[in-house]
Amino acid sequence: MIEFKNISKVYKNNHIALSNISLSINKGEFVFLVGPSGAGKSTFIKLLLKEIEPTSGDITVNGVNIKKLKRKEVPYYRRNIGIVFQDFRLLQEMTVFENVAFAMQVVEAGHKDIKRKVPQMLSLVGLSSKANMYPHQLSGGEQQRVVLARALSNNPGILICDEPTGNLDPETAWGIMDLLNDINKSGTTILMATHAKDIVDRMKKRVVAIEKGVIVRDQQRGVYGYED
Amino acid sequence: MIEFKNISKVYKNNHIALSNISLSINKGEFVFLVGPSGAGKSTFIKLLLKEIEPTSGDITVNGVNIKKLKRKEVPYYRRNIGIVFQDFRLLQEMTVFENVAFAMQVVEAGHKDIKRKVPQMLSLVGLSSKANMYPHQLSGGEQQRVVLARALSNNPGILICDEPTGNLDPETAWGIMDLLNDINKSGTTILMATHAKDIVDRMKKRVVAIEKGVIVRDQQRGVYGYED
Amino acid sequence: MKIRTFNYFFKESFKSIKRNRVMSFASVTTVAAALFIFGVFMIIISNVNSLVDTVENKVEIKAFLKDDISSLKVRDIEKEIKAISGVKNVTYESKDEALKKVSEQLGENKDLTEGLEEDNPFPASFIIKVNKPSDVSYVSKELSKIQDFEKINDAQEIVNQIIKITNFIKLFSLILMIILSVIGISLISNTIKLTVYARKREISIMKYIGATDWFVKWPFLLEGIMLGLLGALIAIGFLSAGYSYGMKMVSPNILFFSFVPLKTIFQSILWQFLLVGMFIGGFGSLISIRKFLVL
Amino acid sequence: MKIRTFNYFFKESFKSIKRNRVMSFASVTTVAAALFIFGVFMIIISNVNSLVDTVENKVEIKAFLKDDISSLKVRDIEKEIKAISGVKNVTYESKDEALKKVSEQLGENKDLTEGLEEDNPFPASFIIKVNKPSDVSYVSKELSKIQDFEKINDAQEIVNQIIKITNFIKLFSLILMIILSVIGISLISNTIKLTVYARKREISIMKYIGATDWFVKWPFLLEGIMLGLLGALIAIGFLSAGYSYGMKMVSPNILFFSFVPLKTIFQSILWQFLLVGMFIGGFGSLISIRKFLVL
Ligand SMILES: Nc1ncnc2c1ncn2[C@@H]1O[C@H](COP(=O)(O)OP(=O)(O)OP(=O)(O)O)[C@@H](O)[C@H]1O
Ligand SMILES: Nc1ncnc2c1ncn2[C@@H]1O[C@H](COP(=O)(O)OP(=O)(O)OP(=O)(O)O)[C@@H](O)[C@H]1O
Ligand SMILES: [Mg+2]
Ligand SMILES: [Mg+2]
Repeated sequence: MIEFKNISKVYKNNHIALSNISLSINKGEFVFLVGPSGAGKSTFIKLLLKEIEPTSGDITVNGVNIKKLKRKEVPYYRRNIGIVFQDFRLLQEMTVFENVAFAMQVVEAGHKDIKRKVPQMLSLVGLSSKANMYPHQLSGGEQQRVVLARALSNNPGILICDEPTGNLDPETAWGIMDLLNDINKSGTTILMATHAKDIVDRMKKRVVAIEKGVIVRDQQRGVYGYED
Repeated sequence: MIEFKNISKVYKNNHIALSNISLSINKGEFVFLVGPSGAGKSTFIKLLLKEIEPTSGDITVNGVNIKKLKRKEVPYYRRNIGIVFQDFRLLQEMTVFENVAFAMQVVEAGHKDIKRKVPQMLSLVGLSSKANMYPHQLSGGEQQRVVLARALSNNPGILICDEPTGNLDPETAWGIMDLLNDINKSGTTILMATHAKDIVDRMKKRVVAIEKGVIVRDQQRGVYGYED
Repeated sequence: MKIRTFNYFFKESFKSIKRNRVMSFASVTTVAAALFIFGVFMIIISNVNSLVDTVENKVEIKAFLKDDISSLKVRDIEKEIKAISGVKNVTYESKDEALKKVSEQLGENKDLTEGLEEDNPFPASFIIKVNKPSDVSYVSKELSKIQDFEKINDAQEIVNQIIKITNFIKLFSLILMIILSVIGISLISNTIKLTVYARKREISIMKYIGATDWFVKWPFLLEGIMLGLLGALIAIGFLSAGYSYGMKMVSPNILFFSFVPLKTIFQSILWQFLLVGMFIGGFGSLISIRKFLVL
Repeated sequence: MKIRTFNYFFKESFKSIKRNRVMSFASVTTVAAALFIFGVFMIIISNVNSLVDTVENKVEIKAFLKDDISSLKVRDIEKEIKAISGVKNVTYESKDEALKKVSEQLGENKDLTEGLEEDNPFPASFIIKVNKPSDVSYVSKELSKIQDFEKINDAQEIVNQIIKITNFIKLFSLILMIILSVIGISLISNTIKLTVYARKREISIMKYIGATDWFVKWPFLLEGIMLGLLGALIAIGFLSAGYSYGMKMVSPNILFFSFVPLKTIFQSILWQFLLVGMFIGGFGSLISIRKFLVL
């Protein structure tokens, strides 16, 4: 379903973020992307989102080579991908409810759908009571959960999470992981970049380890694998 | 040195973030602030920074009741406190070097001091090679380390860290913790809010646990203490 | 596009205007100010034009008749003159009237013409008004073909002067209008650019979660149009109020000239301003947002 | 404040202008546009004033002498007139000159005055120019005390008319200037408000790491001043170029009036504009930044 073929990414300052990466992820898989800070995990995700273009190589998603997507087609491509950003990226001028509703409005969902779905999503991440608050009134962990609710609101086929539990206490983090597991079981492909050793170790999912832009390990039912 | 006396904080929407907290931290201590998401840890830190005012109670720092600080005196008070924000807060239009130098310029440090100190700080956090890059060109973990370098640049008497390892891989995180330990040994008081169980457990420092705005535990050589 | 989406856009624009109060206020003020200045010039120019018209109206050709022409012949000649293209109207001035005029012209020395009534030396004449000052030379040539005139006084020099002045005023207003339009549009597009700039994070987030370019553009477009319209309305309001007040203040002081009525001016600017405001707002939005759409 | 800190502020302002190119450009354009429009009005008004001066200069009192006054007496009277306060200059017009004038006034009917030379019916007169139109009534009263005048023609009606028109033009320019100043300042302060608004994150971070209020303000202040100065310079440049070009274009077309020379206008606006630009920029920065300083 997702196929990276000989992908390299060299940034303008000649920094090689990824070099000749090949990887394929099947529909319905749950993949952890691990590796030290600066390894290239976020770069991998940005390529998949078509936020940046690979220097060489091809990326195929659901049989479509995304290099060849026209400008007009990119939004429709992205609607199939839910994304949880490392740095939240919530709209500061909108309430929690509006932030989630916004994602649905963008894909032109119906008013009724929105009214029904948003509270569902918020209760899923345990934030029903904060629906009318603004992002700056939330704790870091609460913001991260809003982002997750937003990413899930459009039932994406692929869910990408960049460090979704980085700001969460273990308990809340496990709540989120259980949720992701459920979503994964219902058929959504999940790709999650993380540093959370215990989570990776206990989930026993596929682990792809990147170091200095190269895949150093690709293991089914793997572990975090770095000594701390 | 830091003394919270019967501090309560009720936000405008009547959310009680902290209720009747009393706590004192001595000079040179290393204190972990733990607790679930939304417990009130960041609120505690914001009060200490005089970003927000307590609803009731007094905060004394180095013998000064900070409630009574005049508007003009607040900047000088803050210069004694280094701060690592949960959401980075780097200036996007400045390079890594400039971001750190900026913190020194703000307190009117000399040109030579800046030229000497900034590279020192950057090598301390392992980012010498990224000095001329902009924040958006850095990985999440790299950004967090820049923030740490900035916080340390003015040799603050108190260092406050809100989730400083949230976006770091365990190896880098431990590097940072070793660094904080050294800084602490040289006399700097450190207050660190975190969810990183293994770090708290292994460091064996004082642990203050907050839950729903109340201190539920205050333990010398403590552990994280939440089941995950 | 679905109707509910359009509703959403409208709501969104209103919300955004409310949210970005400071910036919306700045945009509206800018549009209003530019159009107001524009309007002041339009009013000045249309009054100057009306003044020029008044002056132009006074351009006349005087054709002096030979002596001893019968009043029957006079009527024939009058018809002939009226047939010349460019002639607006023709007035006959008899010898008696001419004498009276001269004595009036002499003012305090009018005693000089006393006694001249019996042997009136002043000739009768036709006073011919033309449509445009530039018609004078043609009409005057045609008149010279009629044999009954002693002399044709077409004040060619004065006419040329008036044509030059009129052309100058028209040129000046044109240049000024062009300059003001360019300044106005650049001010407004800059303001909107700043508005968009301050919201570039919002735009980038929208793009990430799968918004199409037009989905991003529409609320800004509507917002721009609404702000432009509002600015236009404010400008019209101030102009109307200011002009009618100004006329009241000034009118009694000026004898030789009457102002273009408010209604005439209002009719011509109302739709123009609303359209220009809409256009400036919408167009300004679109060009300002373009570069932020490339993710 | 240490000098190196000030150096830092300067560098910072320059960097910030470079970094926020779009917004800096917008601010400079706004200042330049406002001052340009302002300047256009100043130029128009100073030319109108000079035109009014020209017209006012033409206001004159004509005092007709009784017949048979000796040329010795004439010289005495002239001295007497010159002594009246408000009198600018006095010209004597002899009987012969008066006749010549009338015959010129009659134009094509000048034959009428032929033969009058021997028994010239036109009186000699003094033509008296006054300093200001409003001096006319006083001077004319004083003249009437001199017994040797047959008649004093002070054209009171025309004078009043001119005074009224002049006052109207002055009032109109004043009102227009006030309106334009208000619009200009609000435009600029809005623009700077937007600049600050887009950098509120930066300001809040500065406050967190211990920056004093003035440390935050200075770079914005300097930036505002520099942008204001730059805008003023651009406006002055365009005005000078435009005015000298306009004069060249238009001068040959206008006979009765000469333009105020570029140098005169330039001298008066140069410092005014630079000061106004600086003030607007700096002041605009300070008021715009205030509310963002409260952390
Ligand atoms: N726009 C850019 N220009 C230049 N270099 C960049 C850019 N973006 C990222 N890099 C560099 O590429 C490397 C990989 O970055 P990436 O964000 O993919 O790391 P990461 O694996 O997500 O790290 P982390 O766990 O800290 O988030 C880093 O060293 C970073 O400095
Ligand atoms: N400005 C505000 N207005 C209203 N409520 C607020 C505001 N700021 C924080 N809160 C609420 O106060 C509670 C405590 O927030 P705080 O940021 O202190 O949590 P935290 O312990 O830092 O959590 P985390 O670990 O997720 O960062 C949260 O429930 C939050 O929603
Ligand atoms: Mg990353
Ligand atoms: Mg927090």
